Amino acid sequence: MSVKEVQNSKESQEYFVNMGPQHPSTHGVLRLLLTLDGETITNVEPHLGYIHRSIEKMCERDSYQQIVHLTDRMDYLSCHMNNEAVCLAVEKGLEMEIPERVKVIRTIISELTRLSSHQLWWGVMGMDLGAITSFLYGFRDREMITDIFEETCGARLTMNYNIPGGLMFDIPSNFQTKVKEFIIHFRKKLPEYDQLMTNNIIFRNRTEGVGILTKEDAISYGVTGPSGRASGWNNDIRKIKPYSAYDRVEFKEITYTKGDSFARYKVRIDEMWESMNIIEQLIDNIPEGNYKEKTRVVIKLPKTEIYQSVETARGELGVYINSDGKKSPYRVKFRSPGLSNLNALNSMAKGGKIADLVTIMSTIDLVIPDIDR
Amino acid sequence: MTRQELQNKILSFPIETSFAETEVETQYLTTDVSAKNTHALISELKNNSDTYFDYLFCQTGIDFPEHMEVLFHLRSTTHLHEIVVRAKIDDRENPIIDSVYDLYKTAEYHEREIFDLFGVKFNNHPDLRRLFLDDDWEGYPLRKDYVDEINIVEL
Amino acid sequence: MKFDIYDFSVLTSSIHELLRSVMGETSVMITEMVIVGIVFLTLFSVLGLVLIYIERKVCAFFQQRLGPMRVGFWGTAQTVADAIKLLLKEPLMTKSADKFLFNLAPFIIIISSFMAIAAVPFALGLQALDLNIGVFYVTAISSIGVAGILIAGWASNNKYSLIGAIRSGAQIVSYELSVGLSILTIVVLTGSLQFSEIIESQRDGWWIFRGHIPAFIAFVIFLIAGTAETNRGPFDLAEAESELTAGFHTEYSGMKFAFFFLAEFVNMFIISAIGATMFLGGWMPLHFGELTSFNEIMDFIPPLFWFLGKTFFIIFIMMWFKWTFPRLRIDQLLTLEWKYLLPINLINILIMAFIVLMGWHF
Amino acid sequence: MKAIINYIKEVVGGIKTLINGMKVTGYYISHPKEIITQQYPENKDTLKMMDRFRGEVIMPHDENNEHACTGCEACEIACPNGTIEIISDRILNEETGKKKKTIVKFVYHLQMCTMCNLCIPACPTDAIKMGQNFEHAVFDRSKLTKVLNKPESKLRAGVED
Repeated sequence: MSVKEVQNSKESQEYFVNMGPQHPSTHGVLRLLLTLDGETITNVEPHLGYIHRSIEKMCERDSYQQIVHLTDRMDYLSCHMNNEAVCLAVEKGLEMEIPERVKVIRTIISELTRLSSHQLWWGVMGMDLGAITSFLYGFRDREMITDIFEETCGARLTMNYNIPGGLMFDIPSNFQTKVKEFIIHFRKKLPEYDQLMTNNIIFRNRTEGVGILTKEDAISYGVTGPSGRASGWNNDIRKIKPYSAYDRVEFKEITYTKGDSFARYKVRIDEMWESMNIIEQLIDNIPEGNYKEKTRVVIKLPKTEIYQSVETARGELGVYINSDGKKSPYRVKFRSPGLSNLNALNSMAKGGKIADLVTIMSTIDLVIPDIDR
Repeated sequence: MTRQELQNKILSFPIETSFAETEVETQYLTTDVSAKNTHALISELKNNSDTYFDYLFCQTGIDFPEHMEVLFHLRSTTHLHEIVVRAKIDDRENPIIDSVYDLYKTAEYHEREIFDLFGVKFNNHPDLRRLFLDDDWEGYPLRKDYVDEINIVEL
Repeated sequence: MKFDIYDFSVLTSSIHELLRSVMGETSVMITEMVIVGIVFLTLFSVLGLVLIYIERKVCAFFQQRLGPMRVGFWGTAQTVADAIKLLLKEPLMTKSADKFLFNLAPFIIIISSFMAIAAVPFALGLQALDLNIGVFYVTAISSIGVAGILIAGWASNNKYSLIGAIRSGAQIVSYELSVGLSILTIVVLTGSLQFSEIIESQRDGWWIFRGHIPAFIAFVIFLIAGTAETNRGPFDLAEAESELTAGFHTEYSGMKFAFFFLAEFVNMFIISAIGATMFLGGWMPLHFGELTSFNEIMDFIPPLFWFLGKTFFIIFIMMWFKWTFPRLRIDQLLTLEWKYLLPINLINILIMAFIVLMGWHF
Repeated sequence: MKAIINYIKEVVGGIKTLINGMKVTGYYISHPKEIITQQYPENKDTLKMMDRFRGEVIMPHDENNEHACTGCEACEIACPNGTIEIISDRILNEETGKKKKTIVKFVYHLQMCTMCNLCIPACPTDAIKMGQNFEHAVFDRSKLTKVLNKPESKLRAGVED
């Protein structure tokens, strides 16, 4: 029954609980209006807009370099990939040829961002399920990556390291040694994640069979990224339409078929191993060359429509730019992975308990500014 | 299927569509169609076995000076080809188009967002409300003629 | 008895003689009760502060961090500062809360843990209440605490606290069963319910060693059910932060919240004290039958240290549970109790009774 | 009978995974050397930020109080958030006798700056740089509006935009 009917129907036993917008497990300002019947959930209705800054309106008055900076504030955990999406779109519009060095460095840092985002996800998922220690272990490993970012471009999270035509700085001299050090460290620590959480029987009971998402539903709801791949739908943009240096790296696209919370969890854990393989294949042979292509100070795209999608840690981020030749684009639309993943939340959480809703939400890994834009 | 086969396939459909000739080849094959028979074309594209566009990955609203547009970016997860369906809505004051929620469940939030920011009403949409802004917000922010002295900072 | 030198009853009877010489019969009893009350009040607050400090430090070291370091040397004054802060905080109450019940709930919980701590045998002669039905008394008293939680949840008129309270009601009621049954397996061995006699019977070896396998199973079940009884560890569904913000004590602040917080830690101390008394021989030093020289050395350590050492060992294990495992869901919690702990417990008692019958225990 | 066997197998398997998990935390409590906390205010003197760290925008002045900003407003245009505000004036230059646009005040609103580093490459004469200071907490908002060029500072000779 919709919210209105339940409110004025006398005999219904259901009552409403507001989960959010200020709530420990919504990771941001998302308000879920739960219709509860005792502990079981009959309807989940997300209310959005608490952090809506209308980035798309701002893009219509900004220059292209400034749009790249705006995407940092969308999915703040995969900043580099968001910037890369806009830069690739602008470079495609200008038909610019990008030096090989830039492509390889962009792919390495994208994979590092994916690793840091999955580490934070793992820590926060543990905290949501009650194992607070995993939060500290996740952040301890993530600290090494953010130090590398701080060394390369000066900012730890919202990096803005990409500019249309290449990179803002060249990588520092000790970049390769630091990344190798991190990989050696993390190859020892990742099995600890499994030991602490994955094989834990309490964790298994809490996640197996919870929040099933079939493959047809995943495609129809447009649930991309690790959450979609856990339902057996291989939607990895790095494989379908490789960009930057992904075509010269071989890596496995991890898909499971059960589509429950445990499958989504396992996809992300295995993806961390894959990201490390990718970095290891690229870190030793970064080609020489300049780190940015000369572009004009004021970039004017010709009158075209460009759509560029990129595989972020949460799914497919698409950038649609419709430019009419002026300094700033006529219309920019960001296809946010979070919006469609959230759309599928109701069908997964219906019938489960409140504790299941928390498990499902942490396995689809929502980042609210990415949804609200 | 290559673009040319796709184009011929669509022309063979009973629905009246047109293909804009642009000097430089656009990234995806773009079909222009009027608002009335958008739903028919998209359901045909989805159910037809050789095209089988079963994944709507982006639905965008654009506001042009004299007409509105709703773009549907469709991709087939099996044949891995893409297409853009451009639905033109001529009436800018009260734009109405059919919702594709019955074909793609992801359209629910995309359409609510377009309604919220552009004011395009969608028929038989399950629950058409504003997605981000409050329900009593007047005006549609992403329209070009939207004016708001407080929030919009002209650089 | 080598360790008579540490017998506290010498001290208590001398105070008794002193008071008798000064006052009449009834006033002696009253002053003694007041003295015992004051002693337990200070014990409560000191225990609360020490346990909270230990919990924060142990949790920090589990998570590779230092924990409170700034207030006082190595952060020792941190909990004192917290207590003062809670004293100064304004006790809020939601407008539509049920005022009388809202204020009554914390006191019920504190009273129930006060009455339970009275029966705990700290050392030889240092026991406020040595009833001959000691074990039965403690399990009965610890079930009053759940009434306080339910009243708190209902009275604060907040949906989250109501859900939290109902959850913890179901949890404590069902886990009392396993606590009682696992203690019962040891009572089968000792034959008496009186704490001092139970400790006495462990003179030449603790029950966990002499009762070998079934006693160890009972000890593991007691640990699991004990953590569930005090709403801690993987069973802290009542105040599950990630689901119900802070569960039944969401609306409480200031001194009332301090009562809830203190009661949780003292309950943990009581459960581990009972565990130490039943399974690890209370204040009885570690003896191995014939090795008299070894026994003499053990007797030099005063019984109070033996008791505190064992209790804090069990507290450390409970903290280890809390900081490693994720939380159970409410239905898994109940299936764990009714489908796993209870059957194992019943079979365990049967085996123990059979062993005692055949005399196979040491 | 089979049900009892996998009941026991399930219980023993479950306990084994629990103990496996406790081994991880047990390892970390028994190795206090691996504690990674940095006690921030106490380690302030040994703490050194990376040289590319973006703390705030600063304008370096050399020893005789000269800077390199010609007031060309390239950074103001490049900044997405309107953080930089340049107040310049046409002052008579003694040698050439012509009126020349020189900078009076380089107003920098720190509260609006998002440290995106777009202004630094935009400056033709490399007048501004990203500083390493990150302690920006102040009690009064007006302190966040800073003037980067020092009071009597002049443009360094030979710097042409």
